[in-house]
Amino acid sequence: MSSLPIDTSVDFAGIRLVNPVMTASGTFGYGSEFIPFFDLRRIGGIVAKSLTLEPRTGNPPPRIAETPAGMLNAIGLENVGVDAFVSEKLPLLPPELPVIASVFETEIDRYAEVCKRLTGVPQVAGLEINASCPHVKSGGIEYGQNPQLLARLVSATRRATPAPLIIKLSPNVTSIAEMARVCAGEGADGLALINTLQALDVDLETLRPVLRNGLGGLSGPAIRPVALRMVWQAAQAVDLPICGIGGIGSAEDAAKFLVCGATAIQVGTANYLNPRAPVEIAEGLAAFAATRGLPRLRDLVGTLEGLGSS
Amino acid sequence: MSSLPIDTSVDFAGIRLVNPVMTASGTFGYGSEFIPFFDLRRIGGIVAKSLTLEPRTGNPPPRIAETPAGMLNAIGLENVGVDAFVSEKLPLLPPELPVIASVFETEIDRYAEVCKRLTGVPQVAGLEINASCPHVKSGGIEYGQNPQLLARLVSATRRATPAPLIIKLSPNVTSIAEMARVCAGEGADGLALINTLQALDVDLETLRPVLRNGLGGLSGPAIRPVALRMVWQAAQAVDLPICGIGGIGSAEDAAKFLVCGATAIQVGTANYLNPRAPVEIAEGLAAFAATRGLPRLRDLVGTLEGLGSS
Amino acid sequence: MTTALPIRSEATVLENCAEGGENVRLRLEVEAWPGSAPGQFVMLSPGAFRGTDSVDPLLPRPMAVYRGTPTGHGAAVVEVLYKATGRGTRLLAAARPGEQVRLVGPLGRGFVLPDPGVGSVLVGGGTGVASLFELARLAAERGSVRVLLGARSADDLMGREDFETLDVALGLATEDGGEGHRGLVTELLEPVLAEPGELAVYACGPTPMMQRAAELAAAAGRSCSVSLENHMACGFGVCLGCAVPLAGGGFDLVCRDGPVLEASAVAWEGLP
Amino acid sequence: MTTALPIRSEATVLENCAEGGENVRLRLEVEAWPGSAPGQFVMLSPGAFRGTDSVDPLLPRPMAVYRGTPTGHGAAVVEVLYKATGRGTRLLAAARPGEQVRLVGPLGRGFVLPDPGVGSVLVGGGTGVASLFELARLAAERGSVRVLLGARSADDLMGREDFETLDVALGLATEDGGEGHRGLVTELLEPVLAEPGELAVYACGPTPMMQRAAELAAAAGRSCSVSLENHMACGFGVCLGCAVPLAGGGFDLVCRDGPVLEASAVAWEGLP
Ligand SMILES: Cc1cc2nc3c(=O)[nH]c(=O)nc-3n(C[C@H](O)[C@H](O)[C@H](O)COP(=O)(O)OP(=O)(O)OC[C@H]3O[C@@H](n4cnc5c(N)ncnc54)[C@H](O)[C@@H]3O)c2cc1C
Ligand SMILES: Cc1cc2nc3c(=O)[nH]c(=O)nc-3n(C[C@H](O)[C@H](O)[C@H](O)COP(=O)(O)OP(=O)(O)OC[C@H]3O[C@@H](n4cnc5c(N)ncnc54)[C@H](O)[C@@H]3O)c2cc1C
Ligand SMILES: Cc1cc2nc3c(=O)[nH]c(=O)nc-3n(C[C@H](O)[C@H](O)[C@H](O)COP(=O)(O)O)c2cc1C
Ligand SMILES: Cc1cc2nc3c(=O)[nH]c(=O)nc-3n(C[C@H](O)[C@H](O)[C@H](O)COP(=O)(O)O)c2cc1C
Ligand code: FES
Ligand code: FES
Repeated sequence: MSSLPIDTSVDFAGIRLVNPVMTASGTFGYGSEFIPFFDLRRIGGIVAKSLTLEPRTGNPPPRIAETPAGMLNAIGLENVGVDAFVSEKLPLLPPELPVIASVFETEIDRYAEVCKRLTGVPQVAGLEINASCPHVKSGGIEYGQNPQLLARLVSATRRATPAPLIIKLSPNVTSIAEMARVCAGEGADGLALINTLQALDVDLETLRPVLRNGLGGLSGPAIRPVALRMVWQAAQAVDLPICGIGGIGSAEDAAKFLVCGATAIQVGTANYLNPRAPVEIAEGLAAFAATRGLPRLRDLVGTLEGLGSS
Repeated sequence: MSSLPIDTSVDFAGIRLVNPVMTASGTFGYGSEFIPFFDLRRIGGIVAKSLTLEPRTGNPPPRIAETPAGMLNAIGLENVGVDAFVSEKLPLLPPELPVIASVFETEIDRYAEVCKRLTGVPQVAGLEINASCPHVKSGGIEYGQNPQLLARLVSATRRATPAPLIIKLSPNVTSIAEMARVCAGEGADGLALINTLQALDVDLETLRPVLRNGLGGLSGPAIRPVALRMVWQAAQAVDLPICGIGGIGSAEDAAKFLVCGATAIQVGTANYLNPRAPVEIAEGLAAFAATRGLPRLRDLVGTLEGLGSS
Repeated sequence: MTTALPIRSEATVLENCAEGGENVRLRLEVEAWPGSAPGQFVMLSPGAFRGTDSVDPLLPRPMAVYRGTPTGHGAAVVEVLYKATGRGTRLLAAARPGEQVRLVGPLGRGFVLPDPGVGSVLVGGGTGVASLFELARLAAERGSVRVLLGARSADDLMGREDFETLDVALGLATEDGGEGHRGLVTELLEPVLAEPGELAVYACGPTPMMQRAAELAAAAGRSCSVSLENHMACGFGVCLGCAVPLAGGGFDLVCRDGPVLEASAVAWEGLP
Repeated sequence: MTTALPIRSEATVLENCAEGGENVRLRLEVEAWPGSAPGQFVMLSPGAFRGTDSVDPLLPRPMAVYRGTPTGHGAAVVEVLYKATGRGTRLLAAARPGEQVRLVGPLGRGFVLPDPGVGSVLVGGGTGVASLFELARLAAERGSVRVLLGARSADDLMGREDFETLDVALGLATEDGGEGHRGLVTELLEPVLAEPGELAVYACGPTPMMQRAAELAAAAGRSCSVSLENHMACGFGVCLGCAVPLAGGGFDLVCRDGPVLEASAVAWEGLP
């Protein structure tokens, strides 16, 4: 789309990406499902479905529902387990592709154990800790909703692995800045945000939640303005590199996250509507930089003006 | 739409409404602007634009922007002031119409003073305290984001007026249940929720926020699943009557809020798209009750099944 | 069964015409269409057209490939029969010739054809009929085929004229008796199942209909292939949204492991 | 100026045809239309049609009433000229005859007509031309009228043929020189302002154009009425979204106090 040679590469938490476009955990399977749709090496990297120590089965259906410009999900912990991921799923991916493994557990020591098993696996470029898991002993509050719990989670996973450690934050909090600072204080290498907003929809025929699980997570374009706000607040609060997530469906959407301070971004729900979305966004970002006369796409990061820090 | 005589009336925080449909503060002007569109007496009541002690001017433009299935706004405190409201705006409304005055200030003693001035005014059926105002001394955090600040606000306004006192909660919190309990503990008569979600969008041409103010509030259908979740959580947490707000555009949307535990609802952003929305929703709710064979619409309130309290 | 890899394509609407009732026949021109097996489906994005990038409704809608007709140079006309009832399908029904609709497919595992020489019976109800046309055509090359179609009223019966052009025996049932047998289509199935000899049984339609067909087949000592529906976000196994509980515990994904499953494998009481 | 109360109506599309460039002419049949004053506008909801209750794009779009023609029994044909560029207007451009579009109006305060005997000059640029047609027609009943229309290219010029049917002197300017004066339309205004005698000056178009027209008018000792644009959610004074800063401090609402304001009252540097 342009003749200017644009440098689209970024360094995110010590991981070199050919461009800032990654895919969000739970929306990209284990990656190989997208091989029919595009050459995965044309995007920065992928984040696989969150992994637990053992293979897990998920919630009974319905697990998803459509909402205005968004969707609700409550999949449960369903995944193949960390060992099958390493032995069966990773080998299906192009070796050059940076793969970030997402970790999701109910107990902190189990989180740490999954991290250990992923450490040193050649293709695993980094670990993303999904802090939106409910902590059963605290009455179902998410790890990412309580600063003390989050600090313990980050510190335990930090001790478990020298790999680039990215903490994926829950948006269901009063102060995302506080949570970002907790992660920085405990030695995280980067942040990813946002996960889904806790939400509910009702089936008026049955007078029950539309999802069998009851509550679910809201994703998609509807949440993008909330995600942009939180990314900007987190970027103001800490020096860690940030991966922006939430309702990204176009290169313009992605560029807005960069402007708000994200070094990289993840494409989530948009993968369902358009399995070529990540590569189209990567191409669109390069074209965007060319149009603006930016030789390096990363020069866009954190360029937002006119908003005092808060 | 039906021959069954449906009793649509509800008692909300001691205020009798002919039906549960009210209008949300800031989306219905001072009410009289809607007289060309429908007979205001056909809805339960209205909540006027939030009032301050003195007349106030608002933020410079742009003040609003469209987002996926929603909109952002940062109007500022613009309003005619409490005295002009009482002397100039209230007399334009039909005397039978229950009017709830919304109160919005920067300092707690000013909140209390506005409440005092509204107390005893014949047409003021109740007061709604907008707790989404930033508390300047606490670094811009909203009253409704901090349990101690909120407790002081509720207790001060409670002492200032014997009128039905409704606290309008901010959704930008980790635990809406905790905030609801604070209000119940300080003697509030009812809750209204949700106010807008704090959000941001970026203009890629200028690399500035789309709103001149920077951050704004997200409203409209996009936020409805978050609002339903919070209404249900608040209803589980306290015995206070709840007025549900957030993205309501149809009778079905309104019915979902009732099912989740709201006694009444407020129509907000939908008024802009369709100034007859409130009366159409009121009619639709009656038809809905008739179709379900419910002689009293209020029997729908809190009928959600299949979701354990949390 | 084909193992063609799915594509994402901006398909061009050739025709989008009302049939009886709320039924609509959509004909799409798709470049580089890899072909599909009977019972496979596509995901169609209703919001991705009309000259605007609207994101409401957001999710693509799963639709069976009713018929795929190659037109040369790898392109094909992909035909879909659907009922315009909800927000997405009503928007889809507003697409005019020349407009584009995003398509992802072919997806899922379709029907396994009967062994050569074996006859088959296909039971279709409502929009489920759309999954059966290609199966009927191909099964007729293997053995004698009976197709039993049901709907609420004659108006709702989908694709009937097309089935009449095939070499199959057609039985019709409508709940209001406006056409064929008055009652449920499964009432036509029972006597067929009682006939002696090998018989492949296929069903696609509303869940209660499929469940009943499966019960009748089991009572007659026969297995039954059903094509299930479920809410879907992706259609190719990555959102894990379309899980269907299995009789032996755990879940299959309708989009990846199905939509065609062996009826006895399904935990019917756990379906949404 | 009319004080007709606004209505909300589901208007029926009679015609929605491409004019030059991205310009579209929409003719709506509106029941119980109360009539409008020149310069008033309506809010049109692009999402409220196409057989679906889509909420994206969400907000109604403000559009000037280009012309309103009573058709008897209180009904009227309301005509709108618009440019299909963004998400909402592109969706609007997809509406076909027979479909419905939600309309709220007439809204705002329009132009004050010149006193009888007083001539006027109307300067229109881009889509701003649409606000001027009714004004030109009525002003021509009061005195001699000059209409100066500008656009980027000849293709973009809106409503030119209609203005030619009026008893007005028409001057054209295009930036690429494809039609009339090559350059900005305000360059045509300057000599007119220098003529002696009373003259009512009106401008509607892009903000820099209106600001320039106002400067030229002020330099010639004349006042100038401008019709402003601003982002709007409601159009009738309840969202407070469309505030425009005033030279004397504070804000007016474009939808309620305008869209027509006296140019000298506006704090131009504070416009978005
Ligand atoms: C494999 C498969 C093949 C199908 N083939 C056809 C076909 O050929 N013709 C046809 O008319 N229909 C078919 N369906 C059903 C069709 O997908 C739904 O009718 C359609 O998704 C409903 O969308 P809506 O916009 O009308 O409803 P809405 O109520 O707006 O839908 C809201 C959400 O629920 C989902 N949904 C609602 N009903 C169903 C359903 N029955 N199945 C799956 N998702 C649903 C929608 O996809 C959407 O995500 C098929 C479904 C599946 C799973
Ligand atoms: C009083 C008034 C009368 C108008 N009359 C006409 C007319 O007769 N013909 C015509 O073509 N245009 C007219 N406009 C401008 C027209 O409203 C915008 O071009 C239109 O809203 C843009 O919508 P979109 O979907 O194309 O753009 P999008 O980019 O999708 O719009 C996004 C949001 O910004 C708003 N917006 C974007 N540009 C403008 C603008 N210039 N003015 C106001 N809001 C804007 C939209 O309403 C929407 O809320 C008028 C504007 C006003 C205020
Ligand atoms: C169906 C579904 C499943 C998801 N599963 C996971 C998961 O396993 N781990 C995780 O960290 N996030 C998960 N997410 C959250 C996404 O990674 C992402 O944070 C969120 O959807 C917001 O981005 P989006 O709006 O682009 O989808 C899931 C989201 C969806 C829609
Ligand atoms: C333009 C605008 C102005 C608002 N002003 C106020 C206000 O003054 N006081 C208040 O309590 N809420 C205000 N709100 C919030 C609404 O009352 C409501 O809580 C919120 O918009 C969510 O409801 P909705 O999605 O139906 O709009 C405003 C909302 C909008 C969109
Ligand atoms: S629809 Fe996404 S996994 Fe089946
Ligand atoms: S557009 Fe709402 S006040 Fe002007």
